[in-house]
Amino acid sequence: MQVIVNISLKEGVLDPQGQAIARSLNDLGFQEVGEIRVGKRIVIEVNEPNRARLHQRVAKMCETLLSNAVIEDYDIDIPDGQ
Amino acid sequence: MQVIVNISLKEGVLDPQGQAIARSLNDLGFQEVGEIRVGKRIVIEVNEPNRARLHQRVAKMCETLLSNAVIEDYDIDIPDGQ
Amino acid sequence: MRIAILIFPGSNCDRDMMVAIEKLTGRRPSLVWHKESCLDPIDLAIIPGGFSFGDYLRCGALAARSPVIDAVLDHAARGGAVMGVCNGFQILLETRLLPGVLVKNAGLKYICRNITMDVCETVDSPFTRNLEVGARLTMPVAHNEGNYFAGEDELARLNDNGQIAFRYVDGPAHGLANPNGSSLDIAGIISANGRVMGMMPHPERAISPELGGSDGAKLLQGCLEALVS
Amino acid sequence: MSEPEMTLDNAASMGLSADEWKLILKRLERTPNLCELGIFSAMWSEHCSYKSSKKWLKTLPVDGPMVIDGPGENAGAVDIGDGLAAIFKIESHNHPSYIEPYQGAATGVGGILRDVFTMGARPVALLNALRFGAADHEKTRHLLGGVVSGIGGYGNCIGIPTVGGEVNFDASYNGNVLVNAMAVGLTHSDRIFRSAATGPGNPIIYVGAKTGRDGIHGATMASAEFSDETESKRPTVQVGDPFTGKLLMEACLELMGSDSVLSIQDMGAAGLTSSSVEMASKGGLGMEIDLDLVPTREEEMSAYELMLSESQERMLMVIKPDATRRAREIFDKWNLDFMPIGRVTETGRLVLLKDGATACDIPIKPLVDDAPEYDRPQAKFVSYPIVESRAITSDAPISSILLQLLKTFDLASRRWIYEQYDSQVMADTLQGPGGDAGLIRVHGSQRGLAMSTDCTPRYVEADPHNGGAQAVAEAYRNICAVGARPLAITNNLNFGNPEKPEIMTQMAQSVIGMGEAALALNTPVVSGNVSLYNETDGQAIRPCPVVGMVGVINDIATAVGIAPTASGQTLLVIGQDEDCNDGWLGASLYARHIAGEPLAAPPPVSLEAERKTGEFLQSQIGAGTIIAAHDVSDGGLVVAIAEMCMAAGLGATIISPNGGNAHGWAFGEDQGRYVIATDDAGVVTNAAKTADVNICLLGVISATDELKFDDGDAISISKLISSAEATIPALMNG
Ligand SMILES: Nc1ncnc2c1ncn2[C@@H]1O[C@H](COP(=O)(O)OP(=O)(O)O)[C@@H](O)[C@H]1O
Ligand SMILES: [Mg+2]
Repeated sequence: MQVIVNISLKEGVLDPQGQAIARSLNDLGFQEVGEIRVGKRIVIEVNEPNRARLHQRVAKMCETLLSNAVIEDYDIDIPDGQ
Repeated sequence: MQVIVNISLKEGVLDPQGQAIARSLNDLGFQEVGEIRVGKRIVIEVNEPNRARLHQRVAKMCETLLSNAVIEDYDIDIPDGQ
Repeated sequence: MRIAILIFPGSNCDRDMMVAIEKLTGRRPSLVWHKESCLDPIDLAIIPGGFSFGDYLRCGALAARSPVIDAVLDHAARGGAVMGVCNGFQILLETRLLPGVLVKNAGLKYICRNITMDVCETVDSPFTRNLEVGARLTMPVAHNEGNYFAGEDELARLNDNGQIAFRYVDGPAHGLANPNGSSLDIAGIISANGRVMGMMPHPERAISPELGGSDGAKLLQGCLEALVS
Repeated sequence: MSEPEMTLDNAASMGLSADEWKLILKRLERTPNLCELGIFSAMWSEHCSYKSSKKWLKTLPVDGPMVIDGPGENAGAVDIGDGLAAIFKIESHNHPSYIEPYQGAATGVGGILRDVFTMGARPVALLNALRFGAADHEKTRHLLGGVVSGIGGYGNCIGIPTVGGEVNFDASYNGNVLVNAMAVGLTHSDRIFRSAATGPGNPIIYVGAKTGRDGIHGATMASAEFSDETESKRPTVQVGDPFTGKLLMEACLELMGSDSVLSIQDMGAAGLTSSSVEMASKGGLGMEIDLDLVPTREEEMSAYELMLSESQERMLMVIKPDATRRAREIFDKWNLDFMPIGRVTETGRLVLLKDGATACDIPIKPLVDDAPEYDRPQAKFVSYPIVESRAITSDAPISSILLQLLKTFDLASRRWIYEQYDSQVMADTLQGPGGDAGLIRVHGSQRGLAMSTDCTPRYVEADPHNGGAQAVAEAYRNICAVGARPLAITNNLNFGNPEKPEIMTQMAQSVIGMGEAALALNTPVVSGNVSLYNETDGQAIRPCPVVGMVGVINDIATAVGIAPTASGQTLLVIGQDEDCNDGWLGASLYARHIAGEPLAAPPPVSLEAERKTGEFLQSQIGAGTIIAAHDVSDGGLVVAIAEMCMAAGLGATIISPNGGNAHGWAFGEDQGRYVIATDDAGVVTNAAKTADVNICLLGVISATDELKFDDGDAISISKLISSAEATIPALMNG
């Protein structure tokens, strides 16, 4: 099964990368661009047929390794029809 | 409007970071984990009410700056109901 | 010899490059701020190392879209010579003046150490003309993203056309020769017409024996002499 | 919306005691509001007020002919000749680094760099001192990896070389890592900027990044003990932005070159609070600030939040009224916020406006002058016993012990760490990490600056007084070993909870020892930092008063490294007498790894001998008789010899001592010694005799791959190298 984990900076945490990209887009003439936040999108192949258990295991991966709870949030997306 | 741009590595392009994460997860006892690919998830506030034009402008941003066509693909997601 | 060094807000090897060029030529190169949109007539444009715009998004990506780069593209289109070192190499790839990309080091870590590289046989180019093929040069690398990547076909083309200028060889006792996992051990490449060169190692940091050796001076001197003659 | 009236409970939750609360009521003659209480709590926190350490810090020697600015300014300043000043300071970021190692370490580097360029100096070098838990502790790998890449992430991007540092691993740091960062800068001695506000009516300018809700109450967090709860409380940590840091550095230095700045202060711990209060109090003036003008990146920030935010990359300045336009242009060029937010007043009060009303109106003097100062009780210290080396040693061959020691985390190669730091940017690095002191050229001259950070916590624990002195002596030796003249020090006092008498003893006694050594070695203390409450669940760290020392060398051409250059060069040890055949193993690494670390007194330090030996070495290096030098520290004589051979890729033949205790001789950590390589053994030996400095022949460098003792015991240098190089990578990649 393929699982997608989105890691994003918690609200209020400074995102210097997002700021720099937004400024650059503005400079390039994309005046309509406001705030930008950059996160990670991790696509994981997981061999676990049981969806409930799959979700639970991936959540564990997020807490142990994939995200840093001090500054990041994660969300898990298990596309249907796999 | 909020637009989400997902940038992922093209197939065939090596992803050392994804490999390293997969290895760490395996070491941590997540044996069910197979391949991992890491991409970027960019959330952009754009001031453009017209959805068609919005899509077109964001595509332009991707081509000009946000993605590098040599190794990356992008996809644009404009959540409904905004 | 008219040389311009481009400066982005996060450049941090601009002074080092200026000092090296001044030491070798006796003349101070002109320094050009990234917001300038044209260049005075020059023989060589140098894009120095650093973190041009914080290296956010992709190294060199934001810099490659700044006004001064348009001027560099014009200069290159007229056959002008361009050299990019480290972040400058990354920027040149983002402008597509050179093919391929530089991705994260295979070890996923920043690496600062002395490397040894061989001068390769290339198309005629001021950047290699005065260097002996097979000469070994030692100088530092210092980067996070120096892992050169291109498709198989592109790599074959670079190799067959003589566009690979420098290759990592002969590692130190405690590490591999290739510090970053670069395809074909590539440390630097040149354009098909020989006029644009990008390299990861820092010649400007090796211009005197007490400071990291003088192979960098040898390399730069060779280029500068080829460009005037 | 009216806010609830503040009570003792509120004060207590901000870390203030009942007495401190009472004093606030008395000084204000009313109850403070939330913002005012927050300001008092931050200013009176351990971190800002030094309330437990001040009494002891006052005992340190801070004067000397070379001192331009001692403690009190953002960083210390010393005269290095040619009209130039070296400006330096060390600072801790321990707690944030434990919570978020990458950002904690990165913002530690950013913070110390701001302290240096606030004084008008361009930073030219970075160092660090790190302590992690036991290598096999579950968190160590994550913390080490994150801290190292955070240090590199900031320093590499901003473009300042990291040229040295030190790292230890010990179980006492399992729940409390130490991350101390030091920065060194250079400027003209007549162009130093200070923080005292001047000229009532002058504009107060906010520059740099926007303010968010980052790290609110970081200063109080840094002043509180950790517990399991802290980890789940997860305070917002600051996120660093080295790119903005670079812009701010360039913009400030450019502005300072234009005769516009009257006073300037970075916003570090307790952000706008401590910067405004310090500037006003030093100038004996007041300040009026309109908080609605502060550039923010988050909505609806309260006065309390604005005053206590620790968002990074911000500065406060007082500039000449007619310089505003020029200053704004410079900050526009660097894409940074530039905002006049208030003015200097004569009232002596800090007045803050928010939403058109007065959010705070308090006298500044008590915030600083009445900050509590405690003479906390000490416990009577029972020194660890002196243990004879005979009681510790085994009869294994020296070579096998050497191999075993070089593989330990205490002695293994630090390459995995320091190769992640750009040690050469600015193109003035003569010696980066891997030698004794880092050495950089003063740009455009023949002069060099040498620098080192040092502390041996196990010595400090066994004997705080001696351990404090030893930290200075070891730093001194590292500077002398490259041929430089030690000038002055900065220090970072890392201890547990000072409310415990035994911790107070560690701090007080080690500061006394440090002061004695600084005085004897003529290296006054010009800046420093204190980090207390380094405890987790009541378990204190091993005491770690880190010394950062800076020295100067007049001609860099004379400097030496640790690597001999050719076979046939003679190895001598300076500071050791000819018939030495034993050594001090108490509290040594040998005792730790081979003998189970018995409680034992550390080797004594003779300051007089240190100075004589150090000066002798400097003069010989200056005279060109010495090819390589290395101080003898952790692991003792044979480890020092092996490190020199490994650096050179050459072997050596060593004369074994007669009788005595071979392991004591080989691995004893007796102080005040250097191993040198020379082609002029006779000249150096005679000079030593004349100078009344002990010297002893050790052997000769050989073109083999073997470190050989003349009793036949031998080991391959390449094997030592591969073993010492493997330890940290094996942990990190394993
Ligand atoms: N955390 C670190 N950062 C940078 N350099 C380091 C670090 N730890 C150790 N080093 C470098 O490794 C070398 C050996 O360190 P150490 O054994 O502590 O030296 P010494 O005993 O002379 O103080 C020194 O050059 C030191 O600068
Ligand atoms: Mg040393």
